[in-house]
Amino acid sequence: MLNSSLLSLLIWIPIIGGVLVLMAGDQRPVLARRIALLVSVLALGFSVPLYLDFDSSSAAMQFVELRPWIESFDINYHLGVDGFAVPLILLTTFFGVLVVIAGWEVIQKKVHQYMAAFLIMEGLMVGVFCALDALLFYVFFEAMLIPMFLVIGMWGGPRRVYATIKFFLYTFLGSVFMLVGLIYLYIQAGTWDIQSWHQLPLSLAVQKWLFLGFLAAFAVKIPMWPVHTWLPDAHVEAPTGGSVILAAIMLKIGGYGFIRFSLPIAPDASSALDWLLIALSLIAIVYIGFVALAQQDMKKLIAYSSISHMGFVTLGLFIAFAIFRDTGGTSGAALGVEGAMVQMISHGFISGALFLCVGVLYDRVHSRMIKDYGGVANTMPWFAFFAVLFLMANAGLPGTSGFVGEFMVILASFKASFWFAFCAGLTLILGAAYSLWLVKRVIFGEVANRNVETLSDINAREAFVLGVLAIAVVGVGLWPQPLVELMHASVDQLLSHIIQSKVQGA
Amino acid sequence: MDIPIPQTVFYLFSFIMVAAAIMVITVRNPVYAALFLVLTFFSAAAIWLLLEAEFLAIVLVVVYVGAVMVLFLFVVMMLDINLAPLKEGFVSYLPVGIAVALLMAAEMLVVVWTRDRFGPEIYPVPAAAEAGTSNTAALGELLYTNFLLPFEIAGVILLVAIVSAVTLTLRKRSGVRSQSPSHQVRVKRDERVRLVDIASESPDGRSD
Amino acid sequence: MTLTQILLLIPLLPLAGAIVSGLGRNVVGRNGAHWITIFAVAASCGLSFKILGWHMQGLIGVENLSVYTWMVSDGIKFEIGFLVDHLTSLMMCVVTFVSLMVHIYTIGYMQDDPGYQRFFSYINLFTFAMLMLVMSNNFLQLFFGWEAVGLVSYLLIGFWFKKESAIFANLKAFLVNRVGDFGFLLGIAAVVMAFGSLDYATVFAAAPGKAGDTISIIGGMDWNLMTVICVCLFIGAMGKSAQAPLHVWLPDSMEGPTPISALIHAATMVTAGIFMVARMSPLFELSDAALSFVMLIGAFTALAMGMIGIVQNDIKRVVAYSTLSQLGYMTVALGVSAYSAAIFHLMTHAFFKALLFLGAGSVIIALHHQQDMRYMGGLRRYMPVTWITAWLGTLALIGFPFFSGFYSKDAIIEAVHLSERWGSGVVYWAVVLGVFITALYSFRLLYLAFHGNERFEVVNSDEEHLPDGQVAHAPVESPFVVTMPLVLLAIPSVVIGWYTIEPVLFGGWLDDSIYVLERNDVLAELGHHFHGATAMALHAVQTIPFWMMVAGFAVATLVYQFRPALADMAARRAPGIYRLLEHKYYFDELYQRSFADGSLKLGQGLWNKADAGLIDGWLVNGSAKAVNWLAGRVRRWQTGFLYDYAFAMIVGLIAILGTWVVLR
Amino acid sequence: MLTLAHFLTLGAILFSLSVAGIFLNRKNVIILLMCIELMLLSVNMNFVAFSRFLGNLDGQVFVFFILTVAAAEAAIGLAILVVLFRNRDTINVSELDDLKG
Repeated sequence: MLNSSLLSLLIWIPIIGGVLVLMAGDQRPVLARRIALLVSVLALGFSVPLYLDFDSSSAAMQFVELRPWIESFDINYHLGVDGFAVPLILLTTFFGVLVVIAGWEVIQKKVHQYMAAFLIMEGLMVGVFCALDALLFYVFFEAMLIPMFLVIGMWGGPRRVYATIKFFLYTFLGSVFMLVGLIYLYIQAGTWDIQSWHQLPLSLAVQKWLFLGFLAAFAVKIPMWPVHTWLPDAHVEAPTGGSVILAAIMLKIGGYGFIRFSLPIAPDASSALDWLLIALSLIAIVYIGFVALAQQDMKKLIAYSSISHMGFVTLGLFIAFAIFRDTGGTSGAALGVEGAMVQMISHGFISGALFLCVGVLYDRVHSRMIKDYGGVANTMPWFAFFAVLFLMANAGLPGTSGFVGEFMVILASFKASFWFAFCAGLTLILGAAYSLWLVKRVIFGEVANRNVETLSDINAREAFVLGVLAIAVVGVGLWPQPLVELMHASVDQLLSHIIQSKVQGA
Repeated sequence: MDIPIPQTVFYLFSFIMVAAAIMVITVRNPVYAALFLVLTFFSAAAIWLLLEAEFLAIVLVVVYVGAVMVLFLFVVMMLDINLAPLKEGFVSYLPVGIAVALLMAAEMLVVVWTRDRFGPEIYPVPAAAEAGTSNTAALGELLYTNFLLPFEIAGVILLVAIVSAVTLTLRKRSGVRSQSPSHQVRVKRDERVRLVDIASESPDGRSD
Repeated sequence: MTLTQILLLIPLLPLAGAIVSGLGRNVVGRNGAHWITIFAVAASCGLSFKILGWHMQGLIGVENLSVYTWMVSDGIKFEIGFLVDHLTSLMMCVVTFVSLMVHIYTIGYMQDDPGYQRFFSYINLFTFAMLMLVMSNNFLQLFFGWEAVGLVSYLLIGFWFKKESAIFANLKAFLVNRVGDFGFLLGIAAVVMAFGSLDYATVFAAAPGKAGDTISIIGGMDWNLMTVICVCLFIGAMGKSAQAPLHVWLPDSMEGPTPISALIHAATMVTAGIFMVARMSPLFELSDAALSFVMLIGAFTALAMGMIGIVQNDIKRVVAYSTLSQLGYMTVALGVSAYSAAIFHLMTHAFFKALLFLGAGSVIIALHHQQDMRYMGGLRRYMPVTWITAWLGTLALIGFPFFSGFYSKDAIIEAVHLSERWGSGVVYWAVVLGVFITALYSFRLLYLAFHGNERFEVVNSDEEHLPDGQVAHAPVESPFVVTMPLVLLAIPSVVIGWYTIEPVLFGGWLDDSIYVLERNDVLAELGHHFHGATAMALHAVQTIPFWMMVAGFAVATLVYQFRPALADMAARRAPGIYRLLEHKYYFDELYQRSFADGSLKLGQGLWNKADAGLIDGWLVNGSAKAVNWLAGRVRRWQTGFLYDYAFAMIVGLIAILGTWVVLR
Repeated sequence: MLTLAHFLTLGAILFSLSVAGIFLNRKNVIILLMCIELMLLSVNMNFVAFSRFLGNLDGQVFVFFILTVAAAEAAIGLAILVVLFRNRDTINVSELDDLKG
């Protein structure tokens, strides 16, 4: 009974909870916070059976719910999860709790609206990950933008209007192209069911157009070079919680979209255009690595490093095709795809944690500029401990989750070409350079100014949030098996699907 | 020679209608224009009778001529409009107006008359309705069955129109004294009576 | 306890110590911290010796144990586990023993430091990481240990994080190491590609079958797979073991506290590269090209870095360049397939170089953190224990017969002499000349620090920061916790070579870990001439290296003991060479300008020009501007007059109708 | 014989006349409103004619609704006109350009 509507619960508990929080009103911030915490913990609690009861040996969709929604257009309320969605949903509910705690006393203005926006966003994001009906997916995909738009626009920094509009237009423009593709597929297939689309034979030319349409949406979301410039601006202006959700979960939707749509629907086009994606990924990894080095603003630096790290996700996904061509088999390709998934989860933890760290400093000093800091370790030793840990994870230190995904993707890309691995491996140097240079300038050194001198170390609430994330980062780094195990079957199924051409039947 | 009555009626009223319409758009005074419009509607009603739309013909006369056009006249007469500037440029627009109208009419007539789109072969002239059939009853039956919901909505639209017309034209005059019963009822004791402390006077006339 | 549990305890005890003393530093206090960590290291040292003992008694053989499955992906099983053979147990003992000595020494060295607990936590953590590295049975765990020691090294070099030079040095160390790790990771990726496994045993077993395989890297050109793998792996070793041109971080790392210079930057971590190559001998043996490359790099490092040591004035930096040079020797040994000799030298070097560093540290404490040798001199009167142990360490370093360094270095030089590898002729002369240089800088250090006149002034003041050349109090011998490790390290520095050369080099002790092709086996050939350690030492008098060493000693004595002016004169006579050496061949300047500043400029350029300029300015904001401009044009049609709108509507209507009429 | 085309022609002429009226009286809102009424009438004419010739009463129902909406429109339009005149003292369209871009 519970499992048959578990996904709906995961979607609607936060959304309804968000509405409840909204009803608490502006005058009762404490109540709003408590309800928000309760709701997010409840959602996290419901995601536990999702993990426990998920059968990782099967690649089939599980916890499926299917109800008609708009019958005249065959649109269904169709939910289900596989090995790709489950880790991302767990990540979402996990961060749902963390952002509520992270914004506990930091947000003083319109608390109920802030908390409600995050809860509703959480529900919508879970919806994106479990929608099996393309239009349902699209609705969640777009609806998600609204709370984020409000969060940046209302609690953001001084240039928030520019940032929100850029964020919105960029992502919206991309997804409009996707919508065209979705409608085309509906007309061709006569259904909105994503899984039926996977089986739909299409000619190469059509596949290419569809692929480019999806690419427009997901490349912006992930984001890939050169459509990445919204991300640094959005991060810089967003409040801490907004940055955390944006980096930890929203970017993953792009990667998830590639897995759910681009690869299985247009495998031949993916194969034909993989050079483009691999090239863009490598550019992202190397070029953005250099750009991150030049940043003066901590949030921008982390935002750029996110772009660079997300390059590994796309590289891991599309390296599979190069491996097929070179070796004729799937050996090594699974490493790349699973590496991409691990990288997504790990990047969620790490970038979320890093934005929280910047938030901790920002709450105290109200500056994100690197030059305003220096010698923070003198006054905030515990903070320094966490910050160095997360930045080391960002630099891909083995034993932290940041290493696992990069390692897998580099191993896989070596299968395809020495030079792919070479370029991807450069992140080892660049990532360390920008992360540790940041450590040097912010954490280490003499106390730089009065602000730093009067800093107080993190309080119990901040320590809890960072501590939980630290455990996650180190845990995945030391034992990624439980995470990787979840997706074996789904990855194998995806690979055996995309290695076959869909052109013949068209 | 047998005079075909329908044709005669049709051409007669068509002529009146077109002539009246021309007058509507050309006369200077809006009052005349409104009156010519009334004439146009009358003629149209006559032609609709020819088309066996008796109910609508009557409605047209009652609603339009009786209500809407009167409303027009009221407004025209109520407003003290300086007509001179409104007719400026009438002559200069005339050629363009005629050209556009002719072009449009030509296009529509081409559509109507070419390729026999609406000829009697495709749309044969229907037989006259049997005696005793009621157009009104038939229409009513349709309206209250198939078109019940739209009919309700039409009612709502009219209601909204009434409300909006009233609210638009309603105005608060300043400086007019009036009673507000609700306000009077809600008054509280403290607002009605004001207690003022006044120092008591001592017998010698000095306050302490 | 099963063997696995014992083996698990060995690295996990220091890890637990690190966590307790680091995260609970306010709970355990200063004494608690050093007791906990020293107990942890002592216990794992005891267990390590126990394992070594079992190996010597033959109770256990090559133990390959899996602890847990880290991950399974794509059919490749990534496991964490231990491979315990003779090489491992030897390394475990060296690591834990030196670490224990350094722990004890630290009590004295760091006693006034506010970061006392943190320091103990770090060195305990380091011990854990290093043990994970040497005990690993697979490439993944090796890489974990590899990076983890790099992390701790980073933290320890920057231990005094308020010092600008320290945090510059630790950043530099980490980044240069990362360049090496980059190669290492590519090597590991190549191994996975070729063998589909990261397990040593699997890979080594399959390696001979892949000896002839090729890989295409630059269009059409086929490279020998083994050469690519080995060169990539060796690039990792170059970073960690500070081989030129990736050596630049090691001298700067002397910014860290002296105990870690001894532990990490002399005895253990920097030898990880040597250990790794020795461990990978089944792969390296398959590629002559890679071995030649290793040998040449090692020879260049051994000679060139030693020469820099001659002109340095900072006592720790002299020892650091000496370390570089000695690491070069070890690398040369690897290059000529004398892996056992490399490991042997690694072991002896660990003891005597740790001793020298700790001795230097003792001097530095005595002079209140004065490290410049120009302000030392005559210290032998004040600190006899340090002086004597420093002499013993120096004699071991220069390879004086019967001392440990003699056996290991002489074995390397002879192995090079016998080798037939391409380039070994040149390398032989380089390493022989290296002996002269080693003796020269080592005795220079001894003379400048302990002999001659005092070049400092005792002012008896309480000032914190005195100008160079003044000390607040007369130097005194360091406390017992400092001198005890010196003595304990001096003993193996002297005797261990004589005692162990036979089993390690010629007795087949390492045969279960190291694989040498018959045609490359120079040590076996050397073994034919070996008639016992004593005979070897006596025979030395007839060899070139011995006389090179004597020459170095003579020159040093002449210049630094009797005619100090000669040194200045030499510097004036050859200003070019002097400046080249003083600037360390301009490596730092080159790297700073090209890589550090270059990438920063590149980053700024890409950001400002490409990202902000082209993408954001041109494409994103440009399209916004275009829309704005277009709207500015179009808005003029929006006159606001009703009749214009009506006109537009009607024209549109006519147009649509007209189109329909024309088309139908 | 009166065919459908006759009625459609009448509607077309009426429509064209009202278009011309909009052109000629572009400044007088009242006459503009009247022209719109004329236009609706011409459309209604077509509806009624089609209804008759197709033998389907739906067309007449539609006319019924159009009449309703037209009445509402006229009422609101005139109300707006009154307010406009009250506020601006004119109904001259050429003075009303607040929508100018």
